[in-house]
Amino acid sequence: MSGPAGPAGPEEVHGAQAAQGAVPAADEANASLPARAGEERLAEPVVRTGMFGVATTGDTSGYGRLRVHRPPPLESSRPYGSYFDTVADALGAALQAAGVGYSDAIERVVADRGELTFHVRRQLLPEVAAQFRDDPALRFELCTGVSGVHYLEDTDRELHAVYHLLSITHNRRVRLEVSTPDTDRHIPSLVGVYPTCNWHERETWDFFGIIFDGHPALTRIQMPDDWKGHPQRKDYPLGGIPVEYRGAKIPAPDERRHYA
Amino acid sequence: MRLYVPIFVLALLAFGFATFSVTFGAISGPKRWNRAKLESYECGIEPTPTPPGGGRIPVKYYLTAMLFIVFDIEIIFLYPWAVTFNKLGTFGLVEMVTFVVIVLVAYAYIWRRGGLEWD
Amino acid sequence: MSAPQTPTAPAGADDDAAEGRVYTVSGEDWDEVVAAANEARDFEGGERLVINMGPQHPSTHGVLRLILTLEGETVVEVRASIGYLHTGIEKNMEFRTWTQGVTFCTRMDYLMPFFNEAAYCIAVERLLGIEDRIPERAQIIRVMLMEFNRVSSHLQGIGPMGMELGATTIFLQGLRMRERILDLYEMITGLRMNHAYIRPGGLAQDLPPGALEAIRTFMDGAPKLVHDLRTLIDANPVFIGRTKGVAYLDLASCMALGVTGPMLRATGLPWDLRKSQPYCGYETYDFDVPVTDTCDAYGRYILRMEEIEQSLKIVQQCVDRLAARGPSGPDDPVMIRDAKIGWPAQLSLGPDGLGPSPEHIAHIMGQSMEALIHHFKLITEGFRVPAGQVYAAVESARGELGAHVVSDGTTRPYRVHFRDPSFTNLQSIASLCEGGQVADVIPAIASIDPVMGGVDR
Amino acid sequence: MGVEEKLPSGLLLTSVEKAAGWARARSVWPATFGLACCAIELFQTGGPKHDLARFGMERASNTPRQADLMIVAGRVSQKMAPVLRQIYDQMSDPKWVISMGVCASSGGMFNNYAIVQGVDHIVPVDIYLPGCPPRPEMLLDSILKLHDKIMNSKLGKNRDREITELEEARLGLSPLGLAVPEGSEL
Repeated sequence: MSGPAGPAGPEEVHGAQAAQGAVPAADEANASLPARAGEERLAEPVVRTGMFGVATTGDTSGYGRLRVHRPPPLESSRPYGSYFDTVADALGAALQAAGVGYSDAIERVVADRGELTFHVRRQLLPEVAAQFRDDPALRFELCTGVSGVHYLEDTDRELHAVYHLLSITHNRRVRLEVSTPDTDRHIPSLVGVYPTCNWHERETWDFFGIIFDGHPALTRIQMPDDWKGHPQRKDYPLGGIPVEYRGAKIPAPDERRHYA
Repeated sequence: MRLYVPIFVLALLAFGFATFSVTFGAISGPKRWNRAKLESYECGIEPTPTPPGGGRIPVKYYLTAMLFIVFDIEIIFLYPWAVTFNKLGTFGLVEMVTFVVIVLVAYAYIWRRGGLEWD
Repeated sequence: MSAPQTPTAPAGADDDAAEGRVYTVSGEDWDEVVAAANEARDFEGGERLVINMGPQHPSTHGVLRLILTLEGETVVEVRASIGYLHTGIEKNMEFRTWTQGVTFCTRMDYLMPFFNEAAYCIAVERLLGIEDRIPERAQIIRVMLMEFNRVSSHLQGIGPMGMELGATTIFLQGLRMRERILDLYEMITGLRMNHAYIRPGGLAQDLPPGALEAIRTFMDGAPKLVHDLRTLIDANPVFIGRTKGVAYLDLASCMALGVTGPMLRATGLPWDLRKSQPYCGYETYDFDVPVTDTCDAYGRYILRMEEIEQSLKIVQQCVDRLAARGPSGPDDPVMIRDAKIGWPAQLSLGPDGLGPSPEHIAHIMGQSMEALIHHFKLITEGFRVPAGQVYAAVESARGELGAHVVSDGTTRPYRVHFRDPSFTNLQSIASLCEGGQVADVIPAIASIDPVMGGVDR
Repeated sequence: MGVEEKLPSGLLLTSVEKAAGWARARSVWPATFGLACCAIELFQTGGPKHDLARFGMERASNTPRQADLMIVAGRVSQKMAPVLRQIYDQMSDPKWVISMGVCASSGGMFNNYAIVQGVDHIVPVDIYLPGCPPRPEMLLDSILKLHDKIMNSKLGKNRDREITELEEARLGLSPLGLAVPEGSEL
C-alpha cells in the first residue's frame, strides 16, 4: 500500500534522495549527513513498537518501548502467505488468457495485516476487474464498494479509488487500489463489471472529484446538486464554526490545538 | 303542506350550518399569506409544475368512477324500498329482486370483460 | 371504426380544440379504441406523472426521496435522491483521535450503534495488530450487545413496516419489546442510544452489578413477546396480501447490485459473515443462519423474525458464559492490558459525577509515575496507530458493514470510509419497484429497511 | 386572530386568551419531522411506555396542513434546510417548533460543512431541547413547557405589545448575557 507516510511520504523518501542529487553541491553536503538521514527515518510512521514480545511497562530491558520506524511496505515479496499466492497466480493466468500483460496491469502487490492489495494501473482496471469476477479460479462475485482516499503528499498519485472485492465461492477478500494524479482525475468506471459500483462511484466523485469515465450518470449523490468543491478532499476545509460559551470562544475543530 | 315543514327546517338548518362554518372561518381567521402556503404539498420539495389542463388522467380512473356510480345508484334505490318494506309486501320484494338481478347482469358483464382488473 | 387519424380538425371545430389523437367511436369497437390508445401511449409517453415521495414522508424510513414516474397506478421509473441526512461524519473523524472516533461512528446508522462501533474498533485493532490480545470477556460482551442490537434494529424495521401497511398495533408491539432492550442498554452502557461503549482495545467499562439478572429476566419474557408479534403478523391475510410476491429480487440481481444481509439470505443463499469470516469469537457460538427462498418482501420479513430468535439464542449463550466467568477482576479485564493502548478510565460515580475511579487516581497520582504518563498521553493525544490500511467487515442487521480505515502513523485516522449495507441495498429500489403498483413501493422500501443515517453518513 | 384584533384596545381579550390558549394546548398535533437518531427517540416517546397520546398528540400528522407543532428531531443537513423551511411555511398558524436534540439546536458535535449549525438559522424555534438523543421523559418535559407557553401566550394587541417589549429587552443584552465592556470582540 502506498499509504501516506506522515509528513515524508514513501515516494518522497526516494523522490527526495533522487531530487537532491540534482540540488547544487552545497545542499548535497548536508543531505548526506547522518543527522539528516536520521530525521527522515524518524519522520516515517511507527510500524512496530516493542520487541521480543515484551509489551507491558514492567520490562526493564527497554525493548518494550522500542519504536521501529519504517514506511509502510511498498511491495511484498512473492510468498505472500495464506490464500494470497493462489489468488495472485490465478490472476496471472487469467490475465495471460485474456491477453493482458500481468506486469503492465498490476503495478505492485502488498500483503499487509492479513489483507492483499493489488495496485492496478487505471487504464486496464475494467479488464482486471472482469477477470476477477469471471475467472473460475478467482470468482469474486461481490464488489463491496469503492472508497476514495486523498493522499495530499503523494506527488502525481494523489487520488486513490479503493475497490474491495469479496468471493463467496472461495470465501476470500481482495482489494484493488487505483491511483490517479490530481491534475488528471480520470479512472475508468466499473459499473459495466460490477453494477453495484454505480452509487459508490457517484459518491466518490461527489466527495473527491475523481471522474469515472463510462459511468452512466455521474452526478452528485450526497451533497446538494449546486455544491461547489469536493468536501472530503484533504485540501477542503472542515467548515466548522467557532463555538461560543459564556465569555469564551473555541475555534472550529480543524483549527484547534492538536497534540500529536 | 304542514307535513313538509320539518324537512324544510332541517334543510335550512343544514344549509345554515354549512355556510356559517365556512364563512365565519374565512372572515374571522387571520390572513398570514406566504409563498409556500398556497403551493401544493410535495413532501417538502418545490412542486413540479403541472401541465396547464392539470395533466391527463389515465382512462382507467374514469372507468372505475363510472362503475362506482352505477352500483351507487343501485344502493340509493334500495333505501326507500327498505324503509317501506313491510307495506309493499311481496310485490315490493319481486320488484326489487328483478331490479337487483338486472344490475347483476351488468356486474357480470363488466367482470367478464375485465373491467375490474386494474391494468 | 375508422383508424385513428392524425388530429384533423373535424367540421365546425377550430384547430386548438382537437389536440392529440382523435378517435371516432361508432360502437362495439371498444377493443380497437383501447388498442389504439395503448399504441398512442407508447408513442407519446401517455399520461406520465412525475411525483415526489420526498424527504418528509411517513413511510420512507427517514429522509429518503424517491422520484416516481407514474402511469396511472403502475410505477414506470424510480430514481432515489439521497443525501438529505449527509452529516460529514467521515470527515469529522479525521480531526479526532482514534478513541474519539467511536463517538462519531456510532451515530452513523443510529439503529445499530454497536455494529458501527464494533466494525470501526475491529479495524483499528487489526491496524494495531492486537486483535488476538483483546480480553475474552470484552469479546463475549461485544457479541452479546451486537446480538441485542440486531434484535432491536429488526424490531424497528418490522414495526414501521406494519405501521406503513396500516397496522399501528404492530408498531406499538415492536416498540414495547424494543423499550425493554433499550433499558438493558442503559443499564449496561449508561445510554439508550449512541453508546460509544465498544472502544479500540476492549470496552469502556464492565457490566454493572445486577446486569446479568436484568438480562435474564428480560430473556424469560422475550420469547412470549416475539410470539405475540409473530402471531399478529405471520398469517395476517392483509399483510400477506400486501407483501407476498412484492419487491422480488433474485440471487443474480443481488450479486450484481452487491446486496448483502437479509435481502441476500432471502434469496436462498445462506451467506453470513458470522459463519464464513467469524470475528469476536463467533465461531465458538452455536446458532444457525435462517434462510428463506421466496426472494420477496414476505420472505425478508420471516427471515428477520427468525434472526431475532437466533440472536436471542446467542445472547442466552453469552449470558451463561459471563455467569460462568463471574465478576470482572484484575485478571479478567474488559480493556486490553497494554498501557500504551488500553484506555485507563476505570469509570466510577464519584461525588462530583462520573470520572476515573478513586483507586485509579490514587494509583496514577501516588504509586506509579509511568501510569500517570500513560494516562496523560492516552487522554490528551491518544495512541498512535502504525501506518497502513485495513478493511474490517461485520455482519450487521442490514448486511455487511465494512470499515475501511487508513492510518498514516499519527494519532488521528487519515481516512475512514464505512461501506454501509443500507446504501448499497437501497440501490436495488429501482429494480424492486419498477413495473409494480405505487402501493407496492411502500413494502419494498420497508423490506430493504434502509436507515438514512447509514446511507448518507 | 382576526376579529378580536379589530376590537379597540384589546377589549375583553384576557378571558379569550385564556380560553384560546387552553384549547390550543390540549391537542397539539406534531408534524412527523423525524430526521436522525432523535427521531427514534421520538418514536419511542410515541410508543406504549412513554405514550405521547396522553397529551393529545396521538395523531402525528404527516401533512404540514394539519400540524401545529414541528418537532425537528435530528441533524438538519444543508440539503434538507430548504425542505424544512418549505414544510414550516406550509404549516398553518398558530404553529410552534421544538428543536429536539443538540444537533438541531446548535449543530451539536457535527461542526462541519454538511450540517446547519442550529435550526434557528431556518425557522423560529420555541423550545430548545438538549440531549443526544434526549430521553423520552425530557421530550415530554419540553412538551409540558410548550403547553405552558401556549397557555400563557397573548393574542392580538397584547401580543404585539409583548413582542416589542421582548425585542427591546433582548437588544439591550449582549449575546452572552454578560455586562461586556465596550469595544470587546464578543
